[in-house]
Amino acid sequence: MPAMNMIQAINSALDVMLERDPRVLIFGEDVGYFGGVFRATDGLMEKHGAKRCFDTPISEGGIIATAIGMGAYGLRPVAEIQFADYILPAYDQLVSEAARLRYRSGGEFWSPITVRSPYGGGIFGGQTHSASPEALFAHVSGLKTVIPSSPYDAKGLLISAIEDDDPVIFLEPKRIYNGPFDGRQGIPLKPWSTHAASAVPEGHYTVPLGKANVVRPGQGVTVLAYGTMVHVCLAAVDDVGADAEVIDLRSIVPLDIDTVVQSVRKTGRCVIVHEASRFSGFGAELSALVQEECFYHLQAPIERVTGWDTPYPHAFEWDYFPGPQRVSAAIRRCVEARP
Amino acid sequence: MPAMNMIQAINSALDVMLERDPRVLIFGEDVGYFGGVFRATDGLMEKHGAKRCFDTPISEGGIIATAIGMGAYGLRPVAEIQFADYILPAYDQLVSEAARLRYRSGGEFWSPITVRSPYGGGIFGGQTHSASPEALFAHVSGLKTVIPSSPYDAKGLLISAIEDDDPVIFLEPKRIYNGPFDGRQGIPLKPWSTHAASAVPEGHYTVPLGKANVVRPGQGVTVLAYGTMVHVCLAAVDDVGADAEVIDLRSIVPLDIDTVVQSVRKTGRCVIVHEASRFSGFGAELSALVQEECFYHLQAPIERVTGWDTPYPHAFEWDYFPGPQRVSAAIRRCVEARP
Amino acid sequence: MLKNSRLQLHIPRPPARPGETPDFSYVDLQPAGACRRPPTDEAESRMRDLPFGLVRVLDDDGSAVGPWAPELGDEHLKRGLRAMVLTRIFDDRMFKCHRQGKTSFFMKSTGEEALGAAPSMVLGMEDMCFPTYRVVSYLMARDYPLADLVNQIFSNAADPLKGRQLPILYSARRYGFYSLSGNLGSRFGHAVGWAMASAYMEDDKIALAYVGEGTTAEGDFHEALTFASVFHAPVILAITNNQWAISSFQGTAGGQETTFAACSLGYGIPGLRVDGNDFLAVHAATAWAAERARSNLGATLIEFVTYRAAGHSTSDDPTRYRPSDEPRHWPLGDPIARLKNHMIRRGFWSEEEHAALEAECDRQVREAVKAGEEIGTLGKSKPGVEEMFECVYKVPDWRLIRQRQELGV
Amino acid sequence: MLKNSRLQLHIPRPPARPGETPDFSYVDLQPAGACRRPPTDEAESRMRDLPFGLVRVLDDDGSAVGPWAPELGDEHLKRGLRAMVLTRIFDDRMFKCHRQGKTSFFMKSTGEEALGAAPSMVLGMEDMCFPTYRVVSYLMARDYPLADLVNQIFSNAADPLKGRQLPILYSARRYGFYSLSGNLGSRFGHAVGWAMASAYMEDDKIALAYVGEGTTAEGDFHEALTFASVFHAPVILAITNNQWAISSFQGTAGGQETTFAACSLGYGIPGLRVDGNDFLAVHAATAWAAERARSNLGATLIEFVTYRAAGHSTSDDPTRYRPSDEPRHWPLGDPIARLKNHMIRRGFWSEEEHAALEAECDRQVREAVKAGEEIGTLGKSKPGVEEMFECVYKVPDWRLIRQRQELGV
Ligand SMILES: Cc1ncc(C[n+]2csc(CCOP(=O)(O)OP(=O)(O)O)c2C)c(N)n1
Ligand SMILES: Cc1ncc(C[n+]2csc(CCOP(=O)(O)OP(=O)(O)O)c2C)c(N)n1
Ligand SMILES: [Mg+2]
Ligand SMILES: [Mg+2]
Repeated sequence: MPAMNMIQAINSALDVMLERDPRVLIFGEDVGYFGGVFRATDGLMEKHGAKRCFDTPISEGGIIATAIGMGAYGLRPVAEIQFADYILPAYDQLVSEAARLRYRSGGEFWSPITVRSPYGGGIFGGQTHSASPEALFAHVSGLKTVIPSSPYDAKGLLISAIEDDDPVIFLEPKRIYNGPFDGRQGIPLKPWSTHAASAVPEGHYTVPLGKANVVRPGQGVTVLAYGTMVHVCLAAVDDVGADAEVIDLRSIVPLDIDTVVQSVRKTGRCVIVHEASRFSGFGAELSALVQEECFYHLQAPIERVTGWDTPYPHAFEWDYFPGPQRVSAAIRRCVEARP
Repeated sequence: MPAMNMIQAINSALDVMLERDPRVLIFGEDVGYFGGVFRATDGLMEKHGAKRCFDTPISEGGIIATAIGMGAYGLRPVAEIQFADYILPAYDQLVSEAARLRYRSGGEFWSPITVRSPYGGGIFGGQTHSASPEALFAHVSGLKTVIPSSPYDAKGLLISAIEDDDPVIFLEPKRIYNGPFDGRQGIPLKPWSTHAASAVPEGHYTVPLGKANVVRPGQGVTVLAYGTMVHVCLAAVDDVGADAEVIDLRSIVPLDIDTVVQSVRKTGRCVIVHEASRFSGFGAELSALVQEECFYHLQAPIERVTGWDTPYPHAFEWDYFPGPQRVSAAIRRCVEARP
Repeated sequence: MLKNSRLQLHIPRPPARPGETPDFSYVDLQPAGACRRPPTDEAESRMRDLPFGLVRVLDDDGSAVGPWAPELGDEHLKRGLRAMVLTRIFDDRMFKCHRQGKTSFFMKSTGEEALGAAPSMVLGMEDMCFPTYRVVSYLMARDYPLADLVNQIFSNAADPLKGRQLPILYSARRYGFYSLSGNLGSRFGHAVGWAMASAYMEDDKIALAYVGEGTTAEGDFHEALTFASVFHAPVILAITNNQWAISSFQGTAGGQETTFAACSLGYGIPGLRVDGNDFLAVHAATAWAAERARSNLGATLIEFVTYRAAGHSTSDDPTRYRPSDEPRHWPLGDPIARLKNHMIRRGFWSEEEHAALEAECDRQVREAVKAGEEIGTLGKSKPGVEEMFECVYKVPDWRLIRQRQELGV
Repeated sequence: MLKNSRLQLHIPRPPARPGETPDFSYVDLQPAGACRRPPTDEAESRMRDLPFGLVRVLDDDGSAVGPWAPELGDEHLKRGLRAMVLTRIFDDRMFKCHRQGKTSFFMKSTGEEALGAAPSMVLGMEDMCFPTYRVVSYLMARDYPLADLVNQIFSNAADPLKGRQLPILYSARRYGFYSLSGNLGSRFGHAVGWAMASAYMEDDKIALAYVGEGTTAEGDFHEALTFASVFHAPVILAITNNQWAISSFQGTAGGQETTFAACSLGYGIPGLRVDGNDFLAVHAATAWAAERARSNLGATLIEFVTYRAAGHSTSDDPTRYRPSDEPRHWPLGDPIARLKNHMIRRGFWSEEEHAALEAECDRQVREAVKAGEEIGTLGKSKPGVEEMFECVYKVPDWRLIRQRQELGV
């Protein structure tokens, strides 16, 4: 099986779907001839033709509106938004239209669209190339939100998203496009090829939406994360030497509540980690849910380790980032807390 | 002191500020000659002239962009968005521009704008006239979000919002424009004049942003709410006969954490109520915070009573609404839970 | 060299408010027949006068004149007239139902009945209309069951949209009628995407989208036009300029600066300005644009000049912001009266037949309302509450299942 | 009657990709001096030809010809030339600094230096420019301290924006230069609001906003123009059509369908199409629009036709998507060379003086970079980490105070 990095895995998923299903087409800013600013669509226009993979005007609202109309026709459009920060001009289209079309039309029309977008910080992109907007989608009934943490998952989840008949926001942690970043500053990135999850089948396969992945089993504390933070958490757990169970949520809507609850009922402790800012972030929902479902099992306060409640600050991205040190400290606090 | 309903109180706040400060001006769809579809700006154009209060094109993005530009010039624009559902086309302007202008410009420019909008359900407005989007603003660093529950607060908070040098989203619970609705179906609405908080001074006064209001002191359980739900909670508490402390948050950013924590540490129990759908709603943040700050005081799981995770359903609005019955049941469960 | 050190903020003002004399001199009229009709494959650069003209066919005497006069058979016109009459009677009846508390909301299209009816007869059942809330005449021209409209408006147990949607925000896929929403303008781009999909699949279906003149100010309008232009989408983009957007006159959207049809010029798309109260002109303009779309010549923008003769909705009282006699001064008349006169003049219609048509439409509407009332009006009957939890996703997730259980439905 | 039962999706294609021969025949050129210059108070309806013309002043020989030729003194032109030369040298130097790891990001404006420099000299210090990331020449023409630019680009301890902002997204209020952001287009409407505020206060300040031709597709563009039109905002709205938007050619934004200046026609706003590589034409067009704005005649839309001679940014390699020799084929030349030739021709400039100017600019840039390096480059020096928590609000709330404590800064 070929070793792929995350970009290659995403490219492969798109390639496979273009090949299999004539209703699949791909568009977005610079995705055609150029192959995307992160190269996720590299070669697809050349291979499948300009009608299957093309550049659009710079108009995120227009891109999503076009995708919704195509979806209503019966196609399965995959739209790329160049950076997750730039989904916001299309937010109304996603919330008021894509998410509600099936509901309001009594099931006559629906929106089988996939919106791919690189998200998160770590490339010194400043406040407009570093957004982690997942909470803004999680609150919207009718949307699904998926976040892979490895090449294998990225391909399998993306194929599931494209085949799904509901609108899926597919957020790609750009920080780990090239390798499983553990959050340590100044340490050279390990390439994906050194990681098991870079073994990606060439053909079609799926990873189901709504099924979390227990990436590290443990008994002492449950750590919930997704995307880049999965790797940071693994590193932090190593550092602390805790008997932690690390769960990669993979999709936040639908959320795999059973896996989460089962784990926390077992460990009695829970640390939640994300890069987005804290206040009203997705960690809040996880914390509330865990508290509701596991109250009588909890032996320590649930901890949230997150970005600060500021815009994303260019020069301070390492200070903003909830790196292994902060995660370790939280795990330690959580494990050591005595009721 | 004149008895005012909430619309009159809001109108009075705008009138007072137009009178006091030549930099204040008001605009939005149908707010000029007509005085707004809910009459909040009634008479203001006639009294203060068309340059102080005027109609705009139907373009929420344009309205907020214009307001931001005016704010950068030195004015204090107050924009009305006709329904909170229609803020979304301007969401990018609020998140990427208004919220970050001060931060990114090193304090050279800022956005002293106020965005008023009627929100919430209860008028059979269906899915596009009933939104409760507060969580979408709470997550955005740089925005403030204020929600009054009475005429007195509405006027005092709105004046504070207009005088504030940061962007404030001012959500008006349209269900209680005319009276303090307790959530019971089929019972005639009591007018505000029967309520103490309808005594509204004619002139200038403020209610500070970030200071919650303990509307009913109690020892047995803390109930957190804002807007319409404050009244529903009071009714539910009466029904249950619980010794509940009901806190009207008034503003969710800034949040009065001290009042909340002090109360829950005292009661050991907490019920959170809002009309917005549950998943990743603002109740999640409240639950997470209370859990973090009061873990060792909690004697029962924190409860959330909210709208369901569906779009707002026209014919089912009474089934969707977290009315006194559902709130009562939660309070009862919470009070009766034994560790 | 003009200079003025004191700037002044310009706030547009309508010609007349309540108590003032209505004044429609601002509407740039042209005699019927005066506007030229280029071939459909004419280059846009040679049609830049059209957005400033006015396509009119019916003259003051009810004759069809000029190059745009379509050749339409008697039966076709009778069907068109019927759709318009039915729409008007239905609107009046449902408005009354609202006043009687039978529904939460309603909107009339009085005076604008030609805008849905004529295009509906130009397009096929496989084409797709992306409507506004004011073109129910599109469905009327296709014999959509009145009972389904009534049940949707009453949100009763037989509501085809399962009680989830505000009255009149219909969806009727089998009739080529896309799901409506209360958000203005946000479906304009869906029409473009849908049309692009048809072209992508090498099908022959085209799309038609409507937007109010007030709504042209939304960014969605521009984005849709941009995509339509760049990808030559086979779509007809129609602006219904009925002079009002709730209480805001058309100048609030820029109507005092140029015509709405002139928007087309920024996209290199042909633009027509059309008498929207002239069934034949609406028909001809739509047919012209449809031929362009079907011939791979791309999009056309049409401004229909019309007048919202009634209030904005059941929540509105137009006498608060415009002269109460303004509707009577509208210079382009009433679309039903004008088509009727034309048909009488052509000799295949009469006052008697018209009265009979009205009576027949009235009977049908009464029957449909009665049937709807028997099922139940707002609050008296509704779909099963479990419908609240359906169709959020194709398959509900645990949240919806649990919440449904919690509610016990 | 054209009919085609099989629709085809049209995907626009640039004239040349790598390996193909550059072809700029699509650029509709007109000889210098050919475009008429109406008085500034001419009605828009009598200027509808202008968006399809091309305002040019400098002819191939370097003479200033035609009605748009401005009367500018020698010193004025020397200042303009200096701003452009300084910009180019600064750009080249900072690009190198990026390659040396001294900053995270940079963007050049090579070939577009006239677009900021000339308007900057037309407008006053009290007017406000709402820039794109490609008009640093606006600041250069106002002697903004180079050191402040460098420190911002290095995000070092002296960064005036406190390390919070991506390099080159400057803010310089005292120089009439509004805060930049990475989001395309979202400040276009701020300019309109700012200009409306000036009119509201009966001040005399006007605004100028830039947007790339690619960015015209955003809804914000349309919304800004709509407000500018309806409220007669004293604003100049400029489109910099540099033929490319990263890898997407201008046809991706509609440039194969009509001119970008033609957008003005949909709003009843005068529209000019201007040779953007001609300092005198840019100056004259801006002055014409500024006079309109100051005279309460409202907004003007200007398309500057230019060419992005360098890559999009430090993250870009343009040879991947356009012929590597394309820049050499651009028919409108280089703005610095053209102004220099004109000045030499007019007799108050020489190759020697030009070389001296370049050397002087180079020296200044080197000094500024050196000073910045002494403070520190990216990662070597930064503002105090507490700055991360400042300016989120005017006064931080408990969350920021606690989080700052948690981080221990
Ligand atoms: C995005 C959005 N903004 C505002 C509204 C409130 N609203 C409903 S109808 C209307 C006026 C629309 O006017 P126009 O587009 O001219 O259509 P008309 O009603 O005249 O047919 C407004 C402002 C809305 N429904 N959606
Ligand atoms: C809202 C938004 N969408 C997408 C981007 C990514 N992006 C940055 S620059 C650029 C191209 C802009 O092209 P143009 O407007 O022509 O300006 P130019 O770079 O040519 O000066 C794109 C797509 C962005 N910054 N903001
Ligand atoms: Mg209208
Ligand atoms: Mg460009």
